[in-house]
Amino acid sequence: MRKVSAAVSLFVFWVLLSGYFTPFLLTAGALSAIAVVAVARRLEVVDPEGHPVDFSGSALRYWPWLGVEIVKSAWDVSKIIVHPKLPISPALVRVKNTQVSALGRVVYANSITLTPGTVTIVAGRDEFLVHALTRAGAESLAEGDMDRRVTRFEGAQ
Amino acid sequence: MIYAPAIVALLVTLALALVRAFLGPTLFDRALAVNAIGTVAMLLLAVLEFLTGRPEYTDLALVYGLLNVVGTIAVLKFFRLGDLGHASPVDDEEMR
Amino acid sequence: MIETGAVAALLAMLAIVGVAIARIRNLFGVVVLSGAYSFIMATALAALDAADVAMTEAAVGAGISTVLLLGALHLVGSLEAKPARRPAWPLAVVIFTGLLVAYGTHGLPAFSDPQSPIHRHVAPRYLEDGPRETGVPNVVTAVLASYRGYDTLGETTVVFAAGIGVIALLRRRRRKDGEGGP
Amino acid sequence: MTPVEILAMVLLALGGLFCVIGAVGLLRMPDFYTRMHAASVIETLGAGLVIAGLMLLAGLTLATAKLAILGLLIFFASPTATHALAKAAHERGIVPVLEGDASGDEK
Repeated sequence: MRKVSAAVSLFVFWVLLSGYFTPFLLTAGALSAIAVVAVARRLEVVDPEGHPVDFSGSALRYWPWLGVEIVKSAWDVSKIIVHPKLPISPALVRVKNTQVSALGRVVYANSITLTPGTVTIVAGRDEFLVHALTRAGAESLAEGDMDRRVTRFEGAQ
Repeated sequence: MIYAPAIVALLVTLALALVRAFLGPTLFDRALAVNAIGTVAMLLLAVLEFLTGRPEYTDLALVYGLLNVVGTIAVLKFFRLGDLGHASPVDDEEMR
Repeated sequence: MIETGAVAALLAMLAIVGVAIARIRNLFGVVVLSGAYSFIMATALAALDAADVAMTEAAVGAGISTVLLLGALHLVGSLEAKPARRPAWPLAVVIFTGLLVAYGTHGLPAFSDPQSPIHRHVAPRYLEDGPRETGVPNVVTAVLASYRGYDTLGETTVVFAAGIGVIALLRRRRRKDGEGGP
Repeated sequence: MTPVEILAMVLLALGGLFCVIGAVGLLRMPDFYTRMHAASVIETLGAGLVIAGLMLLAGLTLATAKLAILGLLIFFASPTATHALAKAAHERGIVPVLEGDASGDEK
């Protein structure tokens, strides 16, 4: 099932890149997609981690929220940069995470990194070492709103 | 006209990021600056393709994006492990 | 207009990066900066409408040569030796060659001049009949893979052989390392 | 210019502006870790707005789909690269300048 969905996504990607809809090229694309999946199967990379199709449903709910967070924090960081005094208060904090799966932790760590103002430096099993540009950013992360949302996202699969 | 402000801004970004790449002071600053340069070059490329009226060439920008990641990861992997293939830690004197 | 300006700005940045690469003594910095050079170069090429060359420059310059140069650095160490004497004579040669090349460009037809010889020989046929004769939508691919198919086959064979040679050489070195080391 | 073009131009210009802001931050910030935050402004808001502007101009075409993939690529790849940089710097013993340290005092 996962292989079929991987092959279909690869084929869609091929069509997007080529932009031609002649029978010959479409067949060539389909064969290439199947060949890639066959090779990937031998490499054993078509697993929940390499092609996490199960997540797409909950991702559609999580990403918009993450997008808003990114815009908000990017705006904050931009204000700090253009501020004449550069009011930064960098901090290294340890943030607890409650995800059970490795993929959930990856999503959380990457979400932290993706929002400007916070970067995951070391991603451990139960806690992350995070560098924050401002004390306020570190504190809002410690409140754990994003952590709860990622855990819910992870559990929704 | 539509693209002029964006192109000028991206060129300025490129120049500023280059300054950081020259100044360093550590390798990581340079790698960070070059990563940013890659992203900006990718955006600039996409905008330029629209400017020249061939929006379907955005594939090029995609290739850039992929290579940017590959390059950054290769530099960092090398810097951490001292080799691209297998893990063989090297002493710090050699790397500095 | 804005396109010309953008290309000029990109080329100016290229020149600055070139000088910086020549001046920086830390070779890691040089490798990283040459990656930046490739990205800017490829953007300039794309702005000049050479999409395929830009693609190659990005793939070779920013992708594989970064990896290869890093592999080379692993063998030689990361600090460039100080030059023994001031390179006045080589500098003169380089400047002279540069001027010669700049002078030579005056003999070339203007950029993208449709009347220049290179655009009037076989190019019109490739452009007009290529899709019909070969059935390949992309003109560059049609020329490389169909009109010059044997040429391309030879080139890929050479590149493939070179690749195998490099792999064979590196393999051998690594095994020796394993015997000597822990 | 049509309203769509004006909106696209505004988006593109704003994206460019945030890129410049990020690059200024790249220069102004005192140490490597803080510079990382500035660079991520370029990769999120700057890139996002530029791509959104271009998508608006392209309309419902293949180019829009490609731009969407480009956006997703940045979305997935940039945090990975940033994290790899941060981790490598951390392991190499680059110490971040923290709040308590002498401010603006860099090497």
